[in-house]
Amino acid sequence: MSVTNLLENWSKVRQAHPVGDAPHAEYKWAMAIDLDACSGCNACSVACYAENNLPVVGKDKYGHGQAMHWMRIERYWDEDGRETPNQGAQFLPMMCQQCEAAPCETVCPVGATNHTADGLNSQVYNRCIGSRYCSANCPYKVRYFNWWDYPTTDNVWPAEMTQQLNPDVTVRGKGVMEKCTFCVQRTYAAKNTARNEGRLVRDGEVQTACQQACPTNAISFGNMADAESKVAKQWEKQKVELAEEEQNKDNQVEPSALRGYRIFEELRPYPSVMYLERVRESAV
Amino acid sequence: MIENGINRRDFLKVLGWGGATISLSGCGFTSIENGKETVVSYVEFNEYALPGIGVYFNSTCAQCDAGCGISGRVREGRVLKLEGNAVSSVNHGKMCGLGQAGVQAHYNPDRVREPLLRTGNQGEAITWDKALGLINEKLGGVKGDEVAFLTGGVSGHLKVLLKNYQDALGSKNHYVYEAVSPSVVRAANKKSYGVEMPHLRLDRAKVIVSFGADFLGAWVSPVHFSQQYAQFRKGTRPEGRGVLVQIESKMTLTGANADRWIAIRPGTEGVLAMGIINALGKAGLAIPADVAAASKAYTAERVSGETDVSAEQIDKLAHLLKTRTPSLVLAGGAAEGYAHGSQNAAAIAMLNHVLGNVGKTIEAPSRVPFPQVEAAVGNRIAVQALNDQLAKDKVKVLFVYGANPVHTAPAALKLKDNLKKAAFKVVLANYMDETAMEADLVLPLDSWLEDWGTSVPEYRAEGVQLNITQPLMERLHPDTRGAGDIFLSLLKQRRAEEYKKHEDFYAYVRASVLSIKNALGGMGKDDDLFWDETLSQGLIKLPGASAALSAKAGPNISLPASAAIDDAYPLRLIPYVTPNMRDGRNANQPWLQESPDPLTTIVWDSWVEIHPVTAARLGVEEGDIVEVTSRSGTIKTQVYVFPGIHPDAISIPYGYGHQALGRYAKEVGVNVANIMDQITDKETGELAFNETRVKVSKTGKRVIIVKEEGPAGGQQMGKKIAVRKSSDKVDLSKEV
Amino acid sequence: MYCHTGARRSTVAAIPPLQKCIGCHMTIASVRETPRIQKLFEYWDAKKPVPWKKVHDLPDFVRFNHERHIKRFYFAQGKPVKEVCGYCHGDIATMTVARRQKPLTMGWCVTCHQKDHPVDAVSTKTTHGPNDCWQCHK
Amino acid sequence: MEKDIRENISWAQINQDVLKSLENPRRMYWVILLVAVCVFGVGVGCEVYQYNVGLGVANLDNPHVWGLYIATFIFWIGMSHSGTLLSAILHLMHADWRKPIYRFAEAMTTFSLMTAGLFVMVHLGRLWQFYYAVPYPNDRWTWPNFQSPLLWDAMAIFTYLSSSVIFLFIGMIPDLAICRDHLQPGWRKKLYTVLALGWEGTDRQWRNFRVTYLTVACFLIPLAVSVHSIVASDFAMSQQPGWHVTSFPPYFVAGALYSGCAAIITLFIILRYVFKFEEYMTLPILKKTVRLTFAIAMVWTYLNCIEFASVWYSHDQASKDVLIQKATGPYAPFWWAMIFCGSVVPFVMMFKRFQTNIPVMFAVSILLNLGMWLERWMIVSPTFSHGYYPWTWDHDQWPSLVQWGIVFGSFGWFTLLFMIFCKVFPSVSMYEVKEMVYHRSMASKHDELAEKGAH
Repeated sequence: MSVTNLLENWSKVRQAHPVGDAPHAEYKWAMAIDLDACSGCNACSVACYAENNLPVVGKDKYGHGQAMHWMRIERYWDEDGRETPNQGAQFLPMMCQQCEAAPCETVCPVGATNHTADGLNSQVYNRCIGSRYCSANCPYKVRYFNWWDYPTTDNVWPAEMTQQLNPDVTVRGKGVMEKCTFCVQRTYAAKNTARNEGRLVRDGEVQTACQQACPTNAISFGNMADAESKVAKQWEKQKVELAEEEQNKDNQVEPSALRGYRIFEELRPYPSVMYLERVRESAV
Repeated sequence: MIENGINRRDFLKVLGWGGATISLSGCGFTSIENGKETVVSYVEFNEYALPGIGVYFNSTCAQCDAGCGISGRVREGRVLKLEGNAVSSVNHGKMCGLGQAGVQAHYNPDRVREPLLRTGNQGEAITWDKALGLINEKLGGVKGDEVAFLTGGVSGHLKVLLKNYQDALGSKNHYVYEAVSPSVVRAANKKSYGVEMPHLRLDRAKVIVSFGADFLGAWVSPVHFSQQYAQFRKGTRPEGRGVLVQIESKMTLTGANADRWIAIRPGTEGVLAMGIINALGKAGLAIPADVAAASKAYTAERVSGETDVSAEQIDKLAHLLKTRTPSLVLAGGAAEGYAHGSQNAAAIAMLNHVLGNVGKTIEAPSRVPFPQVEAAVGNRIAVQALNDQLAKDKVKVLFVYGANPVHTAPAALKLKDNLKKAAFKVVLANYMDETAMEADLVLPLDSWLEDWGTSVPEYRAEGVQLNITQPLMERLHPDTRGAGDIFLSLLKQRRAEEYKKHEDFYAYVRASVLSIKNALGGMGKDDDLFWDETLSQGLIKLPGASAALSAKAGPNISLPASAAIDDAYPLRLIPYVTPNMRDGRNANQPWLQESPDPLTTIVWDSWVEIHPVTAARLGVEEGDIVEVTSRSGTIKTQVYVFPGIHPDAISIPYGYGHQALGRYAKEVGVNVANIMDQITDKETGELAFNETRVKVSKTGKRVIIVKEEGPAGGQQMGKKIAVRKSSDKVDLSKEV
Repeated sequence: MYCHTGARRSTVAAIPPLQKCIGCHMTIASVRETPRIQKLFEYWDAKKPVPWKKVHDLPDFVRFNHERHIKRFYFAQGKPVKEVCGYCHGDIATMTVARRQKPLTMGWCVTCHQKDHPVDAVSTKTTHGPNDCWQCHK
Repeated sequence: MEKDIRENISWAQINQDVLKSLENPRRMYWVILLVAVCVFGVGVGCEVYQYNVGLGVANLDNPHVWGLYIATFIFWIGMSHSGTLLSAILHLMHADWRKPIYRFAEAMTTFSLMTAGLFVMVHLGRLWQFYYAVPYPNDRWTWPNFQSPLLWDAMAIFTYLSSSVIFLFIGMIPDLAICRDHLQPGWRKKLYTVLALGWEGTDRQWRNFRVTYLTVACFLIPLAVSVHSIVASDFAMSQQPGWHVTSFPPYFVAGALYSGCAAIITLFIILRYVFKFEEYMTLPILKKTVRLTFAIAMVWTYLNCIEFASVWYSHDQASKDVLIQKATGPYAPFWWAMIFCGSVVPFVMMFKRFQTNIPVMFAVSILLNLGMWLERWMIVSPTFSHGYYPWTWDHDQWPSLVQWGIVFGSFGWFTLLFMIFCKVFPSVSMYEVKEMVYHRSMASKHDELAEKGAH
């Protein structure tokens, strides 16, 4: 019955923007995170727990590396052998980079993770059979697997706690993979309202939970397809090209005075998150 | 958009738990089953709620006392998530993790659900009438000054009501207790600026030198300061990117974000401040003669000897401060927590005067037009005073609200025992916390997402604002009540006539706000309209003239010579107030337990931070369980070897180690208050947080620390992950 | 659409408040005394919400957006309500007790999302529903 | 050199000996069977527990998401190759010494494939949704992702399994006929009657039989190679350091043949004893097998070096780190154990005196298998605990007892199937042994004639 469907839609399922032939039509969600503003306060992470029904796994399971934080704050020290860290620490919020050519997508045996038309890396919980190949192939290790049955046997949301669960986000049972979605439920709602008014989503109209919480506005999120959006401007100003695996500015003789970079660009996943290098005063 | 409380309560009617309970079956079944699940609908019309669409209501966060405005997403009558209220001048729509976890205070499974009366060791559930009657009866024949009130920081109309009730009882003993309040700095500020809490302009400063003020983490109003900090860091602002220098013995979150973090020997902050003044003088900055005289003794050699900060570092600092003005110098917890804390703070304040920051980056706060609603700020001396009274058997009836001294006050006070001397203890509580466990009568409170109220934050961000607290959802448990309602009904026992016109606290608040409508800028507005606007805003901005700063620098500063090494207890204990736990009142919110401490990335436990050098000397490694012993006691916890601390000091996070409170907090970590010595600041009599001296000994046990950081630690292993540039190699001017 | 006002404004059509049911049934004498309606009034008198059985129930990881479909087929293409709603819900009007007439399975949804529909009544432009998983899976 | 087999065994004798194995093996047989059942029981218990509670009980974590299951899966796939090697490849090469032992080797292929298949299931987080991975027209209009090596895997294994079953069956037909004719009436006789497909041994039947057998054999060889290359591509096609190695497919195939042959030696020795096959599974044949194994061992060692070298001289620092960590990190003991068992132990097989020394060879073959199992583990785990992203390098996750239990149980399952097979079907191919004897006798006769002619 549907072999035709398969053949027709294969390209749709397996599109890899922008390296593939399919360009972004209306939306391309992307982020820019300013590490100089980020204070590592963890507000984004907690906000994510609140928005996306993330389970609290408790001490033992956390110790076993089974924590489910879609957004994790990493803390790095200088590695130049100074005896006290007199330049402070270095914080980095890491979540799914929504790669354009995502290593996780191609390997999923059931196609539970795909590329959406607006450039997100979708994860369909009910399609997932838990082979965990996606996580195995993710360079950033930002995919989190439900090792236990958190909602039921683990009773992560006892008594009234269930009432806090966000109805727009599925509560994941055991055995499925999950990860940051760029708060797809929010973009979905925003696109819905926009369509009612026969327009595209305006810049700043939709915020991800982490972005909305961030006390230092370190995170900006928006539609790259809209050249006027803040994110698009930031990427443009920082001379970071979404479709490049090596940025032009990095090939210059003298090092670039711009701060924008993407993590593991050289592996060619074409991540949709640009980080801005942290700055440290040279005068003190 | 909202008519009045009565309708609102209806409106808040929860539309079927359906959504949540069903979604628990999240993944797995794919079939479509007829009539397996049920759905309920509102009984009566309400034009506001449209199932499937979230509505936002504004209120005020009560997770800490900063008073951020929140905007809660309500769907099908359930509050799902809190966002910042963009209108609020405190947080401008932003929020911290602590605030985010507020919903878990509301939905917490361990809340007290009905009034409990102590019978033996059990709490027996009783009705409200019985409970209130009992209080009335116990108060009979008790003199006014035998009744005492211990509360956390209170403000707004609750404070008014409380005051009236105290008057009605003829009690003068209102102890306002905040375990982690910056009370010494308040006093010092009062002296040198004429106000306790000046309005700080981090966003205007070119350089911020902070003596252990963790303004990004847990100090005064973190979300507000974080936003100013974001401005301060912007290369595009006229002053250019600001420089942050953090001087402290234990690295705080703010320290971790500093351009230069300076590890100073504990307690010598004042000395360094004087040293910098001296250096500034040498660098050719005009300094008032008396100040110059006072600072003359603090030569680079002496200072660097005492403080452990290199001479050229001091010069660099002086040079920076001299060349880049305006700057801002802050005195925080680390500086004030000593027997000579006031002196430290004064010295630091003097630095501001010398640099001429007063009036530039240190502004006068606006005055609150209605002093009766102004925040009654807490301090630590309160609990000491109360403790003395209790010890002297001066207290017969004790009311406790919004404070948990049994957990937060140093065990050295023996407060727990002294409490037993009070005949009748009433505790208004959300959880059965340590203090509630001692109570004779426990009155269950509404969560702050169910309650009415007003408040005025102590730190006035931009002008004064009267924050409104309003229910975002109908009561979870029918038998809880708001603190306001309780005190109102208690007042009615005394002054029935005066208060019978107020049906409940909501009515009281509404009436009192409307009574000053004109002063609140509601001139000529219809009452209901004005009230609805107020509610939908979630706050009222008050017109307030700003107080005056008295710019006088008191040069008479007596800093002790650096304390002699104590051989029995060689190390300094620095209790660390973490951004998540603060004084530990929110410890039962699992999100906070599971969100790692930013610096150590440890979860679900407390730890002791030890500098690698010290650790090597003691022969301990990460994960060793050690005994930390002070003159007041001993606790056991796990070692985390941490470079961001002065070798003379160790640090243990505050607010852990609950013995009650609930399933997520009980027995998690250890309570550092158990070993804090009761040493106080000489001037203010405040508990000196960092004075405790300790020794560390191995127990031989070792655990694997549960933390976010992996075995690679803070290493990037040569990978380009978190990258840093030096400011002279980057061009920030053109950024978006 | 008089009862399920959510349908055109929200993802969920929503069960009307009991008050609304009563509003009409007060006046419909013919069925006023039938046991079911009696029950309705019992709930109303007790001011208790009715635990309606979900007849058209999708799995919880699926999002069906009523608003979009109504907006398109009713408002844009001007199809009759009977048809627009009926396509998934069958001819409710003829049922005393609602029954599920359509399978409401994924395959069934997809059959439509494969088809080309005219965008609105006037234009000749056609397009079919989105094929992207996240349109329906959440 | 001494003979692979006596030329003067009478054909009746052969029938009798082999058929005896269906009747009364030594007591040891039952012991083994019992042990196997118990071990398998343990595995089943663990799996039931894991199925109900969730994969967490295996003590895997993020990002260390794969563990012993995948490793053991590869191990069993590897095992399956030797059967094909002996029956198909050597068949085409007319190496007739294989004749007495290829039957059980084939059986081994089939059963180890079945075991491997189980691990694919055990590994899944949501076993109950397994059918999502099966490409069949369904009402959801969805298909599996044909880009995923994991899917190729599933398909390859299934094809290989089905064809090797066919191969095994076809090869047995004449023997089944013999059983049919020689056994007393009973359920077995019925079974053989059905399976023998009315084999009469007519010329025509023999001709068709030969052709079919040859065809399937030819079909099977590329299949065997492809299967393990595809398993290899699970890793080689991924992006992870330590996996993304071009030489993996041949490396895996070599490893497969290696572990397969080792396993054959083990089983050879067991069967020889249990079913009293001393006459047929003779020491010279063992010697040949051992030599073959030694050759493959060397090939594997070579490919191992190739892999290290290609990593070492590549510019991929991450892969280098993984290699270094294998040799020095928490996995070092196992890694060196693998090197020892895989590349050092086989040198024992160089010495004539050991080549036919049953106890020694038994021990050696066990060690080789252990080494090969470790190899698979060392391919899977270290990459996870030392991947691209340092922050997520995990504390080396020691597999939980559940994980070990299931691995353990799989051996029980395999032995169970295998032992039952050997009891129900002739585990030595009678007709081929007869051919062998016949050819050998002809040959010797021919020599005599030649001598005569000289005079």
